[in-house]
Amino acid sequence: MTSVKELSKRKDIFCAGHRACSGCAPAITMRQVTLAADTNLVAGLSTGCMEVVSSIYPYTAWRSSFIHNAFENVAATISGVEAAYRVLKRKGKLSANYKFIAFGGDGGTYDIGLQSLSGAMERGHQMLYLCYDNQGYMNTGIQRSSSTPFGAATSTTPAGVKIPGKQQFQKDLTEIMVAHNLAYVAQASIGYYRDLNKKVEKALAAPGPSFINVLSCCHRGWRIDPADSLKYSKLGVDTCLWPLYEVEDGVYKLSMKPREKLPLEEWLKGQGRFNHLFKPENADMLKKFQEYVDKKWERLLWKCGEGKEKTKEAGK
Amino acid sequence: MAKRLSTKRLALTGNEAVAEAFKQVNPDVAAVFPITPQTELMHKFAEYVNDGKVDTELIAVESEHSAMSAAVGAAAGGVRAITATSANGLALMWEILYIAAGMRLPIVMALVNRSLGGPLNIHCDHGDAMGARDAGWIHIYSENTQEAYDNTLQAFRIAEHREVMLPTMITLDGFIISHTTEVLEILDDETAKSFVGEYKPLTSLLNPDQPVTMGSLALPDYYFEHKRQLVEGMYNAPRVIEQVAKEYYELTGRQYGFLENYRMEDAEAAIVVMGSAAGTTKEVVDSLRDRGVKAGMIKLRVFRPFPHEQLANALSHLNSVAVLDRCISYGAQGGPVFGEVRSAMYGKTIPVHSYIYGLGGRDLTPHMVESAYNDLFEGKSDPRMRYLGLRE
Amino acid sequence: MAKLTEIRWHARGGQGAKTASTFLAEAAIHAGMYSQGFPDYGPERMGAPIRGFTRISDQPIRLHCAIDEPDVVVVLDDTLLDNVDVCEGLPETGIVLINSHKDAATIRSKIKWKGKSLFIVNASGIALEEMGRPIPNTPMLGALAKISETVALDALLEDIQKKFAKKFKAQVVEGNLRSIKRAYEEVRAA
Amino acid sequence: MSKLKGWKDIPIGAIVPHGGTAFDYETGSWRSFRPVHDRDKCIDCLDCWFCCPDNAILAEEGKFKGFDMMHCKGCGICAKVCPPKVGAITMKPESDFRE
Repeated sequence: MTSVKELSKRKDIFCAGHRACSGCAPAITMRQVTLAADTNLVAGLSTGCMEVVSSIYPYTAWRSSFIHNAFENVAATISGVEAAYRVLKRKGKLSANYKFIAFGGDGGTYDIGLQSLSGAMERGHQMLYLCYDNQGYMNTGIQRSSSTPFGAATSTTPAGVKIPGKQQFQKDLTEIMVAHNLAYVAQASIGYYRDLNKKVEKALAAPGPSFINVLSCCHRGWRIDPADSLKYSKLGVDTCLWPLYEVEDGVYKLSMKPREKLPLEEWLKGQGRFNHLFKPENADMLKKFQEYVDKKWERLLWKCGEGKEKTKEAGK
Repeated sequence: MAKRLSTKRLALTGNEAVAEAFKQVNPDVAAVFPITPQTELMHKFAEYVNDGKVDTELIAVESEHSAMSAAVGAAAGGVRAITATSANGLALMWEILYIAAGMRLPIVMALVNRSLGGPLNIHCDHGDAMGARDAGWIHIYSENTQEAYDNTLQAFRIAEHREVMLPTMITLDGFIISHTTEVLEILDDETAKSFVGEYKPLTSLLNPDQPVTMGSLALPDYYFEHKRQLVEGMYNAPRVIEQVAKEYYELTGRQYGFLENYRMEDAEAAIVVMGSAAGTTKEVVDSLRDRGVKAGMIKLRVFRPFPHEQLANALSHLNSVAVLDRCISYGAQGGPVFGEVRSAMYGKTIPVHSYIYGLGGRDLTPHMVESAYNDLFEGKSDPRMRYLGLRE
Repeated sequence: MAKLTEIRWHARGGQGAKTASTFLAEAAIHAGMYSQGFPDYGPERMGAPIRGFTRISDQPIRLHCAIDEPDVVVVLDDTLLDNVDVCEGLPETGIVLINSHKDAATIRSKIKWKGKSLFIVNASGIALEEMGRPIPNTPMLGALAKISETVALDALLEDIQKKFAKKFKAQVVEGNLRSIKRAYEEVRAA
Repeated sequence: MSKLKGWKDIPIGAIVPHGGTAFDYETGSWRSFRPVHDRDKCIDCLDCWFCCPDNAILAEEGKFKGFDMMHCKGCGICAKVCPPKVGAITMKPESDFRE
């Protein structure tokens, strides 16, 4: 793992002058991930916040080669570039080495881009797919995605009198990617950036396609103070809603076990999108959410070989 | 007569003919997904890949949307990229067709024409290509297996020309051409290769000396200018299409242009048609001529860019014209080709009639074509679309 | 004036009519003629009645439509005669070739056509004896070579041999060639 | 980049032929708070550099060097990631620095 001091000697790939919101956590994710690459890089982005803020013609925040195609097809697009690379190498027409990273938000990854992602991973293109998961379609005005947490208020799941926010739990995309038998799969958070950095380096060195799902708060969508973007990305981990783990060759490994597992409320409170959950009439929802998180956490511990006797039950 | 190089005379289907041309071109990346009636084209090409006859990277994607997306990625990576599809496959690509053109990537695609449904139908009509007529692609139609092969080779030269830089689709009628074994004369591999030439990309993501951003977001301050540039590519295309056809003629003796004028010199009435129906129409013209009827035909080879001026000149001496469309534009005055032809004829007083034929693979027989000529020569006038081979 | 022969094939899916219509076209093209071979495509699977078409000419062929008024009709399965009007559009001057072990009178009674040139050959029987499988398409090509001016037997044998040698064992190739020759000899006017 | 170019004068395909041109785009004017650095307290851990969404913290030879005020949007993340015991960065209203 490269130290921050060493990294600071590198030139940023995702450079200043992009037009992300002040305090944007996904922008930090883009910066840190591309800094870790440290090689010739082709980055691709699905349509979304990070794409629109970084490549407004005639400006580009990308110092590496960069391609945007559409919302749902960044994995297929990078498949094509990677195939072009392989053929050029094979024919001796290119001497430089390249790495490939496809970036997508949760909308472009969990939802509309899932088919393209699954196809590219199954075909085994040598690329890292990195999802910056901010739990909603933030670029289009904060609508629900299948990554939006239970209870959250979004533009399409408002905290109504009859239906208070989103009624479904998050899709577990990381698990879906584990089922693709990839060389490397990991869950990370921008709140734990040293862990993220380590994982990106690992993923880029993996012999085959890799996938990292990074919790990257959107302060506008989560309705928090921009300066707290990292704090809430971290609290997601500390409450075990978003555990940090990695799966190499099918073997689960917990990256970090919180010293003290915080109650979910610690993450929920202060986020405007969950305000309504603290009303007395929604107490059941809070309880249900906490139970869900506990169960998933126990199951993960069991998968990572850290489960207690009783958690073995949970794993079944 | 142009000099004729050594050629090989084969018996191949339209799909095999295009695969043969692709084999000779030996593209760098092929993104493929099956759909009837295109499927056999890529089967054949996959055989070439797996038998080591080409050194193409074959990406067997999970949808046509990803096929076009991967082709965009590959072309952006600075290599020659191809794909092929039909009907619903093209419809699924639709979004990315515009992006490929907007990014000025010279992807070559074989489109085996098939109806779009519903109801579901796997047979030929031109509704698929017509849906994509404004996507910024060059569209070249083929009458038979030979033309499908010839057009494929020429497509690379046209698409990749520096002043054009537009993706190009060559079309062949589903089943009628794609699955019909016919005589095919092919160039020897070396001649074909040198005709098409080495690919040199204008821009590449894989140039370590110059990282580039492709697919940027253009706001109202620049989007319009980028679209105007694309129009310029289309404006430049005719010159290039003609130049490429001329060189191809010198190699093969086979003549290509925007139009094929068949017995038009002293014709009094003519049919304008595209694709395989042109052959059947020629037979009808001959039999009418045997009876002293001055019939002519114009086969339209290139639909985009549309040769308005050439067509208007070719039709200017006639008494009447019928346009046969293998596609309906619902709610319009006629089929899409009709609309273009009538627009080209603006200011002239020659009546132009719209006929729709062959939807969903309905056979176009010589009798049907003859009935359209009879209408023209009898001076029957009907401002509405008419149909050939439709049961009332 | 072009000399065009149009052949329509009738069979059940799986009996090789598509292949036969294409083989004949290929053989004709390789013998220096112009030809087209194409089937009627549909979702029909094995067993359903299907059609195939072959055009052969000494001039380039421009027609691209189905054959409604054939010069020759070839039927690969005589059970079709009960429910398909195989001779539809065939003029009385045309030719009909049917794969059957039945006698001429029985066959005549099953078709509406009144022309003279009806031929019968037991192609399935020949195929079974020579190749161990009752696939009638290649022997039917042999019979067709005898009764029509489509492609010469030698040209057909040469073409099939070249084509099959790439794909099949010598035993299979030989069996096919023997079947073609036998059908050529055994086809009879009915 | 000030004057908008006509269609004949821009590369085709909306390609941006050089990397990092966004660096010329000023985002510093978005700022309503400004980070202020205390050299005496700073331990040069560079977490602020690593976590700045806008690459607006300058580092040299592994040490904190200053802010890039042309790009700093004033989010305050740097002040938050600065270890609590260090507290080398504080956020001050931008108006304090303007005439």
